[in-house]
Amino acid sequence: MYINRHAPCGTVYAVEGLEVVLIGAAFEQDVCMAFVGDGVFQLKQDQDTAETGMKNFSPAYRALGDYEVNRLYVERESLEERGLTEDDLMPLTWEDEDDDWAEKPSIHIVDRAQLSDLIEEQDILLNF
Amino acid sequence: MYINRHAPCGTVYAVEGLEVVLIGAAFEQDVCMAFVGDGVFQLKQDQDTAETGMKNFSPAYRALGDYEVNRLYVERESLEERGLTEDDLMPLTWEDEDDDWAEKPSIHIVDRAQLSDLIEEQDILLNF
Amino acid sequence: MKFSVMVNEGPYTHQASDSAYQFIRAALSAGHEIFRVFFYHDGVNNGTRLTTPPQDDRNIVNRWSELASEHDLDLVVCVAAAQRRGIVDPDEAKRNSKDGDNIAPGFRISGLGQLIEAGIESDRLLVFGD
Amino acid sequence: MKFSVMVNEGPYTHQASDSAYQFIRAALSAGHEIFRVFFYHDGVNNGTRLTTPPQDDRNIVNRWSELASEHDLDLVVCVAAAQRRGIVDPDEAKRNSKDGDNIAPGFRISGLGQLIEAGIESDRLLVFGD
Amino acid sequence: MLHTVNKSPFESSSLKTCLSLARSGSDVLLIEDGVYGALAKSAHAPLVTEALEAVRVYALEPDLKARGLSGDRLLPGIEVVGYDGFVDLACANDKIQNWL
Amino acid sequence: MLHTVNKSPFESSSLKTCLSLARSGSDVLLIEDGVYGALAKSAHAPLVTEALEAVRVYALEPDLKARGLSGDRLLPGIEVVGYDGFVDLACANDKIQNWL
Repeated sequence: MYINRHAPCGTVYAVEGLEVVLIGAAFEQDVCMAFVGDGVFQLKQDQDTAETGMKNFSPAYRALGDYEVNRLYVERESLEERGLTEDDLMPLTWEDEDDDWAEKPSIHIVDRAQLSDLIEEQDILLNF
Repeated sequence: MYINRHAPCGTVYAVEGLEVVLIGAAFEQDVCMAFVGDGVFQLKQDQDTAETGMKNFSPAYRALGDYEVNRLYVERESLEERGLTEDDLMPLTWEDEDDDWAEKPSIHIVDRAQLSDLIEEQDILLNF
Repeated sequence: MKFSVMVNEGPYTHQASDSAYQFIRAALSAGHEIFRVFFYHDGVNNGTRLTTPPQDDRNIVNRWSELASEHDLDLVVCVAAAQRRGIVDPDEAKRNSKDGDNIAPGFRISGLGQLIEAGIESDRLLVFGD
Repeated sequence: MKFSVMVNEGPYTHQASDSAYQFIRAALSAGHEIFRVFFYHDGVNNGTRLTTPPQDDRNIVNRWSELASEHDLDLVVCVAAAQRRGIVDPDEAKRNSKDGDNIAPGFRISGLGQLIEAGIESDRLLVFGD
Repeated sequence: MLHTVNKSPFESSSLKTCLSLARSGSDVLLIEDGVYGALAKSAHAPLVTEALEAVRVYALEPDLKARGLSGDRLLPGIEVVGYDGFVDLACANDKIQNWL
Repeated sequence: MLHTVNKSPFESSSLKTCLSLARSGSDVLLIEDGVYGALAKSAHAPLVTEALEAVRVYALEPDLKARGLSGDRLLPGIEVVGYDGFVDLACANDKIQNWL
């Protein structure tokens, strides 16, 4: 599980973390991601970096589904503390080949207790 | 005025900030320092970095008096929030040549409102 | 108005270098003068010519070099911070017996006195960092 | 026990590199194996031979090189992170048309797959960073 | 006096320290991850709302856009400026404190 | 499970996030600036005291000494370990989460 706790643009941690996730998925590891604290801002819709001169890497999250990274857990308490709701997040989806390629949501809002359980189930944890 | 807000060992900001202060003093600028937030930890007594393998630069604060940097303002609220008192700080002093080289304390504990006034009086502010 | 700018974080790692660049461009557009850009802490890493960022991303180091050449900017890398982090020009390489250097065009290595001077000589000193 | 360690911050700037070094020394002393040390984010800056720290301070880069040679450690610098930050070995220099390299002895540049492999092959993966 | 804050109030104490030390009448400009401090309905909104009675608070538009934050998500009373506005603020104030 | 925290609780939310997500029975090791979280009488002491009912909290001695913090300044119940103890904790726990 990759635990994402950094906001997207101020530092490189989110971008370079995403690069690890995409490479890790190619190793056919069973990969999931958690978004906690300012990490939830990574999934905010409508990011447009043009006027900062920086590269906009937020579209890369849409590629996660194609790499079979389709369990993105977002902590409810972190969203609420920031005044955000699920509607503020990018609508990320994946296609389930076992269900006639039905398009399914990748984002799962979980509360703190559920996230705590999920963390405990993992073999390897990496924090970006 | 140099405003010091970083703890001493975890990052290089405190060390490299002190290097600027010592160089700045050589330019005969009227220099003072403020210690706010985790910056107050920079002045903690008895720092011993031997077992970390890092260099102990805390003795360098004792040299400040020789460079005529003798106004070190420490925010009272920051000390209290951290459970520290003035007795926890290094006893830094300077010798007043206009007063028969009397040894005088360099550290002045000020409250938030006083610090706010001091900041407003400065021409140049640098934050480390 | 005469500005100086201090950059305390390396390229890509932190937005500070981008923010400083955009601020300086805006200040120059408005007709202001940039007395000096001083790179301290990890900011010295803006001055290496050995970076190769992804092709679809901005090239931060080249961008500084080009801005310096267009507007005759003084880009100063702090020598003490540079020594800790491995940024060297030909002089420094010789002095410290290094077999090469990595300084980018338009940057020069000098001491902290250049920062103090910038603070004294400029109307405003802005700091971008972490 | 087989450990791998990830280092995400540059030398001197952050204690992470020191902590990782001390942990690895303690693990080796206790008879454990270090499968790999992977340098990511600003951690790649541990791998430049161009640093010249103050004489009374530790030499972090040399310390890594010496530990690697004593214990046959595999020190891997991530290529993508290294390209953004200007850490290059002779191969990378050639591939990206650079006029020199700066990699320190004992370090090698490779891909993120080496980190994933370290996670799979090791009993424990520890991360030191900011 | 101009204060800049570049860190998220959820992960750093910079904004709180700045607002506790900034005098009445100061300008406070939020840049980089500091713009998250401008969010309405966030846990820090009351702190900033209270500060708005004594200081002017600005947020840098390019940094807001980069993070997907549009003007209607911001606390009322916060002014949005571009880099040109940042330069103007730096000129209009004779002193600058960057809370890093 | 072993959790490490390396940031000051006064400047970062890492310790709070760690303690809110660590399950009962976990080990939490404070290193680097994280050792400031071990201070008695600090504003964060109640948070850590409460956590001590559910998790074991350790602080790295070399990092305490580097910061001038001796054992008598720490919250009762916090165990002080060296790097050898850090290695033992990493062995004794089958999983590690480093809250950076």
